[in-house]
Amino acid sequence: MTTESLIWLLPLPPLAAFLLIVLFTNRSKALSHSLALAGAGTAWLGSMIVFFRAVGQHDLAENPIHISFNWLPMVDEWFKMGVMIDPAGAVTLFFVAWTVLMIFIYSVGYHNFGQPKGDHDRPGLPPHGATVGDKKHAHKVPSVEPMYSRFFALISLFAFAMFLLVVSDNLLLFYIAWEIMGFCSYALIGFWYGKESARNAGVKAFLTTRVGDVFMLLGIVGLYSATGSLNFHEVLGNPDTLAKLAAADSGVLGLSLAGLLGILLFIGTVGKSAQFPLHVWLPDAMEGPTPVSAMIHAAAMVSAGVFLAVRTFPLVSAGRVGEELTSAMMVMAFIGAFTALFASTIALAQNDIKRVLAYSTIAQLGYMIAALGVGAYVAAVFHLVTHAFFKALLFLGSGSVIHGMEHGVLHTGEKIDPQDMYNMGGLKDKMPVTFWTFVAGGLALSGFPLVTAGFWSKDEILTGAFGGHHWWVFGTLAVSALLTAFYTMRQITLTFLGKPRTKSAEHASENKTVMVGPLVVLAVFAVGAGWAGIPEKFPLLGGLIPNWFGEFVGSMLHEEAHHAESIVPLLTSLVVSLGGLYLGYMVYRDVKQGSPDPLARMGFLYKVFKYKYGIDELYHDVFIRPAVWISEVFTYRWIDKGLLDGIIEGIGKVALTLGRLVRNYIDIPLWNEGMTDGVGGGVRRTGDALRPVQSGRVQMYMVLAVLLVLVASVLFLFFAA
Amino acid sequence: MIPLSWYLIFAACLFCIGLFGVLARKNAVTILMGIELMLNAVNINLLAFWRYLWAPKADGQVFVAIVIVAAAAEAAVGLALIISAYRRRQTVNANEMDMLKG
Amino acid sequence: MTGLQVVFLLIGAVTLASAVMVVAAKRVMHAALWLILALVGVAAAYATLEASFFAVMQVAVYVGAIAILIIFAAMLTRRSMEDDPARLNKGWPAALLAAGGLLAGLVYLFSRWTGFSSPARALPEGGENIAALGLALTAPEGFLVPFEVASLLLVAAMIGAIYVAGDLRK
Amino acid sequence: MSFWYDPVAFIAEWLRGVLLGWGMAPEGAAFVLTALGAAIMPLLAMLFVIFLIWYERKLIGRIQNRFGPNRVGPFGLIQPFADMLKIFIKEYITPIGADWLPYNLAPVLSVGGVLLIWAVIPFSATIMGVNLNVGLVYIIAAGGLGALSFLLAGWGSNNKYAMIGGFRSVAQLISYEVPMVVSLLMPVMLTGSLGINDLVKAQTIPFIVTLPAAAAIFFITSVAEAGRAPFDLVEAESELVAGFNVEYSGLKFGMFFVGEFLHAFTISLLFSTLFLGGWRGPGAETYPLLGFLYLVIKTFLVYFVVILFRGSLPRFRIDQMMDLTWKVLTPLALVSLVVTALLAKPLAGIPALQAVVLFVVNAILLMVFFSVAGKRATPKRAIVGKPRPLATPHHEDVSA
Repeated sequence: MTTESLIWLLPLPPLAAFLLIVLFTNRSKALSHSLALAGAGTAWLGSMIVFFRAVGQHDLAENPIHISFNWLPMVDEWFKMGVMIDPAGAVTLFFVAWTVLMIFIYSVGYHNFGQPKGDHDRPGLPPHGATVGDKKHAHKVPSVEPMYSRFFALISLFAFAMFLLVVSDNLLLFYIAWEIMGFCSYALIGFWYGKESARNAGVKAFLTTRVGDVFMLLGIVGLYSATGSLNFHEVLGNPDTLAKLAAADSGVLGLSLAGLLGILLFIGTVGKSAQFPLHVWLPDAMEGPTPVSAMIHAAAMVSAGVFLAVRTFPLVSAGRVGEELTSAMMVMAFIGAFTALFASTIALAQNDIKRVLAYSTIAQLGYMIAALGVGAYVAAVFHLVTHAFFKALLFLGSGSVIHGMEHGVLHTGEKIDPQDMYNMGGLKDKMPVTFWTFVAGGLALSGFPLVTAGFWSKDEILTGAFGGHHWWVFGTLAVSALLTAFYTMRQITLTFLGKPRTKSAEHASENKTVMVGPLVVLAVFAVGAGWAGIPEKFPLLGGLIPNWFGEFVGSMLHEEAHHAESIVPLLTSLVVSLGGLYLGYMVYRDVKQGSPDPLARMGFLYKVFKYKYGIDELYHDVFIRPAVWISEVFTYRWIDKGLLDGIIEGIGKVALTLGRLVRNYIDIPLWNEGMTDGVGGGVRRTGDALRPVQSGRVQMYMVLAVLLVLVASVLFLFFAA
Repeated sequence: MIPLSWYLIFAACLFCIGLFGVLARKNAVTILMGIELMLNAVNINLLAFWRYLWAPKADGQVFVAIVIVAAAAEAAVGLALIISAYRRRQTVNANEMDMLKG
Repeated sequence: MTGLQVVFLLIGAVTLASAVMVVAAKRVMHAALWLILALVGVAAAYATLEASFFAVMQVAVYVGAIAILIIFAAMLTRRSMEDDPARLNKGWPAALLAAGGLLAGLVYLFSRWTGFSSPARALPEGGENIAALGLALTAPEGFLVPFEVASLLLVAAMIGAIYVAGDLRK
Repeated sequence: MSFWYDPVAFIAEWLRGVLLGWGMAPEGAAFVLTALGAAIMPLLAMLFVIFLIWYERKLIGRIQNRFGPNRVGPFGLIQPFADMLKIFIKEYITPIGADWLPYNLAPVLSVGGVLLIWAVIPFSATIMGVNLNVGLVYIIAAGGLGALSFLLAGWGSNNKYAMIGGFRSVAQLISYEVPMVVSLLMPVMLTGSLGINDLVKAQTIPFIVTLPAAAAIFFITSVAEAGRAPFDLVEAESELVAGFNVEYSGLKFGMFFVGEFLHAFTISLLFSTLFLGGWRGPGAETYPLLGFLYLVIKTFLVYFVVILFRGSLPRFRIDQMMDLTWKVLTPLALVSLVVTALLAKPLAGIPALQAVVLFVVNAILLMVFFSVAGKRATPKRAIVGKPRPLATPHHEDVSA
């Protein structure tokens, strides 16, 4: 099969799985997950074939693998739809395929396939556990998810959307996939719709990202009207078009047209990738099942946002001269760097194991955005790939921890939150595989030198920021890297090291192979993926392994990025990562049960972090409360109830009085005896006369229609022409 | 060579005869026959325009093929409806099928 | 007047006459037979357009399938109309007016259009190119999507017809 | 050009010369020649039928262990003429309440629908009616007319048995048309043309070798299309008296009779054209008359098999007939179409390998379908109640 048609087919197996599960197999759990896994596996296989074929092609950046067909006739040409694989798309396809497959496999275990049905489980709520054994030796075990098939259907649709998005060759198809993904995230975050918090989180995610999507649609429309095409390669890969766009003035804030469109599209990224100020939905999205979190935070949704930023980078950087940043890049760099620092500080003070990871995701995405902002394109893509692997690993690892803890909770019957890190501790020996893979992921996240993938990508971002002399970006990112290492170590220490702080933690147990297996695979990538992109100028190691990634993805850029040679960023990343890890370990190594967080001594600042700068409350006060007030008080109580109902009731009262008068003095004596029968009869006669029009006879209607058309065309011909 | 206008007039006559059948016949089966005549008239037009203005490109013929497909689908569903209606109401008189309730 | 023109006039006269008989015939069965003749006449008209594929297809699809279907339906429902001698409904003068008006309008429009004079385009050696038609129907640059949608429509119509006529509720 | 080289072309040239010599315009001469050809072809077909009736009756007689016609003429060869004369002088009866137009149209259509097919069959490299580029579609279209004649006869006779026979026949024809058309797609796919002569020319290896599954499907379905035993449910005497033609008499009945024989012969002709290589054979390209001879021999061989079918197989029940087409033939046709399409394209460069591979795959499919699906197609009927004892003669008390 040719590569082009293979690319076409890539997104289809998950879609087929979705349709088949929804239509046919939703009664059978085993069939459902087999279908979903088969779909993901087929897509994975295809992706690998496409990836390696793409890698084997030398001039991929100039001549991407591309096929398109006529879709919509425009006035004198066609709007074309198609698929395309270029270097950035190829590497994205690679990590998406791997993480998606791993998450699918993991989900089978996470939703307790093969366990008995719960005692009082209902669809829409997480499983509560089932009692097994006879009356004497009854004990509780995890129970299978009641909406098992629904989960696999939705997540297959999600995977379909992600694959479609990666292979799409134009912004419209991209946008369609993007919106399908938005729907899936809504449905999956609110998967346990019996819980009010999950419902609200789903709605919040949907509405918040919608804000960004509206601006993105504006950007798409603007781009189409400016260039007449939405094809990535034709518009964004064409220096002439870009130069024209960069030279045109948009009339808004002194931005060039390219800059304005870039920023509009970037706002879509802000929504989808949860950048400040639209980041609020992402932490709440932890209400969904953990595989969903992994899907949203690693494989699909947020990566899609960054992928959009990567795709539109030529637009943002159009008109750039030398190291000077364009205004749009300044905006990106600022938002990215700010988000990185901002989210890292919040992550410091969270106790929910998944929530820490959520904020760390926001921070890492900020990293990528900042990297794009300072022009470190390759570094941003590289970090996108490595981050996808280690963050998927961390989420699945945390899910594994929670799953183990739930096992303990069911066993002991304690009423505690299995996600709170302060209820854990000492899980290292109970769950060794989870521990080691989690450590691998955690070290990658904090950028542990040399052996982890996170180090290489992060180091490259710092080098990019430093090399471009963007000191404030560099500084902010360095501080946030320090904080990252710190809270990562805090998490590892609180969760795995030390002594168990609750009984449940003592009875936690390691999960089945189907859950830990994907962890191991992802851990391999979390460590090894970095070696594909070691810069040539790195001391000692540089040049040992060729910088394959830099060459492959770097070929997308028209001018060569030049590295400033300096040891400073390397030293910085070494210091912040090791220092953060060390500090984290020292501060948290012996936290006792019930003791407050050691950071609480920071007082007000800790509270600010803990309550996330009050952004949620701010939004609640600024947006939601006024909206609720307008609808409930202003519209409903004042306008509807007060004004309109008042008028209507007033009219009613007047009418009642009038009517009584009329009835008593005019109606009864005059009309009732004299005219009623006449009027009634008249109405009846009129009705009789009009009734044939509504005969129900189709042919008469058609005769009338044809005659009317004739009359209309005669009028048109003789009077209009 | 036959002038293009002959085909168009021919098709227009056929269309109007079919239209009259659709509008005036009582029997639902005959109404369907009228529709077939109208579709055929359309096809004649399409083919004539293809032959005179578009040949040898196949684009015009594609429409004819699709109209034939639509006609087949229409006949199948229409006759199924007629038979179903006949089974319930014992009539195929279009004038008597004027109830919304089945 | 060339021979082909005479042939066309004959075909047209026969076709239109049988079309008139379709709408005028007293018995549905006879109307169906006249319909077949009209359809064959249309096929012959296609043949004069050098569209032999569609001429044959017309016979295969319309005469071989649709007309037989119609005859079947006419047979199955024959009892219904037997005691009602009138074949046209009460509104037939209005229908005649509508159809006649449409024809008059069309003829009037034709009389103002001058695009008739364009001569027929040249066909390649050996008549129409069926391979080109096939490619146009199945190539992604051509009409693949409408073609697939049409086939989907056929399947849906088939299933729908079975469901509607099959009385599955029993 | 000598007469023996290509007699048809020779005579045509000679006639054209004569006509032009009379001062006729070239187009007029061509028209007269075409009309002449169109008149001769049906005559030829009818003559064949007269011989066929004798051939078939002889063979059936042999199968049933008797002689068959042997009184009139040598070996009974004149017997069909005697029958013909008898049927000519019989009375035409039109039943009361019969619908005149369909009643009289039906027999004509039953013969005419079959004769139409003859127009596109290449009898040799140069002898053919029309070299239509959509000949195969034309054949299918002409087959559709046959269904019409049965339906009209059933309707027009104003007889409920005739009506049931007509319904049955149309149901059968439409059902069997599906696998037939699909099976014909396979040779078309290998040839790349819908023209019959192209199909013949493409058969360096006859399609029965490369596409045995298609050949088998086509053979079975075309026998069913012709309404021959074992698919002669239309005229199942025991159930329907004689089916759609029960009210016909005289020559009108004779036309149905001729139509059936002609149809059977035509399907043999089609089968040998489409799957046995038609007029192909050694020397057929240079001596077209030889090709005609080959075709006739092949056709008679196939017709022999058709008669063997008729003589040896019992009639299907109607549910078995429907099961056969929808549960066995149609799936087999679709599967083998897909498989052939997938296999033929990559091997198109190597004809020999392609032929071998296609033969093996098709044969396997054929066997699998007939052994597995064929056994399961018709559900076993539950036995309701005990079987009644057979009527045995009781000799003892006849008087009581």
